[in-house]
Amino acid sequence: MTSAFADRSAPVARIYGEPLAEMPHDLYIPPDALEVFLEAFEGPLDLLLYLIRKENLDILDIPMAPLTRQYLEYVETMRSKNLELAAEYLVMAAMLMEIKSRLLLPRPPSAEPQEEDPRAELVRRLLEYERIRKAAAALDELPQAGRDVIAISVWIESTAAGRMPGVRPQDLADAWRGLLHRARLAVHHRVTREELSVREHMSGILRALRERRVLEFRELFEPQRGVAVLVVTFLALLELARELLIEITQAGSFAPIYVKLADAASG
Amino acid sequence: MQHPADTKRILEAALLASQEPLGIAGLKQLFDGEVSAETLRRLVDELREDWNGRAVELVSLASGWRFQTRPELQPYVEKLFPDKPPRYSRAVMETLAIIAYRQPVTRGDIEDIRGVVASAQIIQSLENRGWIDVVGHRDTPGRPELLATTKKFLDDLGLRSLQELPPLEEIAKTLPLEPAPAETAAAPDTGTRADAQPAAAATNG
Amino acid sequence: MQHPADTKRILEAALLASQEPLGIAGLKQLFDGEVSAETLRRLVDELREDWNGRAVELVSLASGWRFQTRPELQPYVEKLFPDKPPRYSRAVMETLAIIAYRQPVTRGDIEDIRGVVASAQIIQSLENRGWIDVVGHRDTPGRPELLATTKKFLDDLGLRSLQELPPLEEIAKTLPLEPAPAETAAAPDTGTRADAQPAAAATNG
Repeated sequence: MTSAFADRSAPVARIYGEPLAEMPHDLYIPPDALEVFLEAFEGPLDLLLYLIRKENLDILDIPMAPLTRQYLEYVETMRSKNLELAAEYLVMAAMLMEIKSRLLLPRPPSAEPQEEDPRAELVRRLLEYERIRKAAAALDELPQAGRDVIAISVWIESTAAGRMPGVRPQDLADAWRGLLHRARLAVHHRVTREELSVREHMSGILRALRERRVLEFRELFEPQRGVAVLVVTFLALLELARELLIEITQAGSFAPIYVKLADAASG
Repeated sequence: MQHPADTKRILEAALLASQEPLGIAGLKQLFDGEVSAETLRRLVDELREDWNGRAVELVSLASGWRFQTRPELQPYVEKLFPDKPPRYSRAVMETLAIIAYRQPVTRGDIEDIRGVVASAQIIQSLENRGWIDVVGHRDTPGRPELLATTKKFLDDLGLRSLQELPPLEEIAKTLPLEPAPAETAAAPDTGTRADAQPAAAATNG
Repeated sequence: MQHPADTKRILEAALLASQEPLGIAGLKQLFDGEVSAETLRRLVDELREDWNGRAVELVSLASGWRFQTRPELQPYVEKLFPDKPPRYSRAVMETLAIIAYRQPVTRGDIEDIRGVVASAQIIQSLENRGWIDVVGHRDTPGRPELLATTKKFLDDLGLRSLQELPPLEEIAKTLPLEPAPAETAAAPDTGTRADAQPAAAATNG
């Protein structure tokens, strides 16, 4: 199992597909790569930890001057390239400079002997973040239900009186989509509502013909339902005829038009 | 993990883990096609034997094999899942979808679109439920029945008309399809794989 | 149907049928409370033994017992379910780790530890997954929500309690860059390290 976290500890970033093992010493990074570089970090603490590791610095006794310089160079480069830099990076820069300046101030010999190391808060935060970062990686390695292991849930066999499976319209659409995917067929057009309506009327006409066997053309139309329905009914008739499902006959000009099932003749 | 014993254990796990019936094509895919259909059939038969008389049984369905609880244990199991609705298999859903969207259709049409033999069982069960019926016969040799959805189907799905079904991409009408898809594979989108076994799907009736 | 053998068979069927872990209360319900908790525990233990060495195992989780595929089967799981959830990003996992190890925490706490603004989206997605929820409000201005992990989080990660989380590591004072990859690989078993910080694990009671 390789974790997303492992990427982080190996190359710092990839530039044009090539792994960037560490930041170039002259800090020249092509602008596109810089963005990738930034994305490799989860924030200023992550970047600081990287710099500390890279220089093999003692986290409990961080030499503030070199660390601050490196961090600022990085931030400056980002800014000079006009890359968007999260505000947190600038806040951290200010904090680093403040710590550095406090370390430079001469301490009064006796005033406050117990005064805390100005770096203490930073160190505490770095350690806490590092701990969480590792914990996150460890959590990610645990086998996860749904991802690494599957919860068994066998089909419950229903008794004869058992409930019937529920189906939602969306399930039908999903089933259809599944067919499409499986068949790898090119998607050309959609089954529009209009087309569905035609097919619905096709079924309806067939049902009517099954009962009556032969119908007069105009019996199939319901003018009171509006023009749209008339048109759809007509299209349904044409489609049925095209698919050889019905026969439309007319004895002579202006004679009644009859519609019958195509199989009614032989059956 | 490729001793016959391991293969059998993996088969067992896959069949237990899959909600849908798994057919030969799906099972072959599990082993990258490195286990023959005969071996798989033999192992599945062994598993059916192994599970004979136990809490769940391995049953053979139109689209493959599936573990299910034994009917006589159902009253107990039902206490725990009073409202676990049973679900139709993919084969049933696809058949229903084809009838709903492309009606009126014959069994031949369904077979052409699904790429596998249409199961009489599935059509029967949909008829029994009152969701589809025969609305006529196509005037071709054999005079196959034309199937369509009923009003009850619309009622049960809470629709006023077919037009309320979700609109969809169309399946090209030029049939037959070239690749008979991995019909029995469990996951909904396994069919997107180019390496699906063409012939295997139809073999487990 | 109330021989011990039958009881065990019913137990097995119910556990195999249930996707969610079943606890003692659920199992008792199976038998209308007529089988004692001790008997149920003993039978579940027997079942775990029976399944030893198979590709599916009966595991004990925060909310009860569940059958699931063994982690070694992961490559097969991938073939069976190609659209399984992807790995979470580092940002999500760090947020989750803070909530898991430092709970209950506010979004502000998460921001303090990570050093970046906590994304509402990340919290939302963990909530949607059912892994975290709001357990109260901190009595400070704005009354921020207190977040904690759920039982489902433990269940889904195969844990019985928060104590089973990988222990937090004591951090070496120098953080060498070199051995980083190895250290990530070793992460899951850090619990065996002598230098694991004892106090850290205890803080998440």
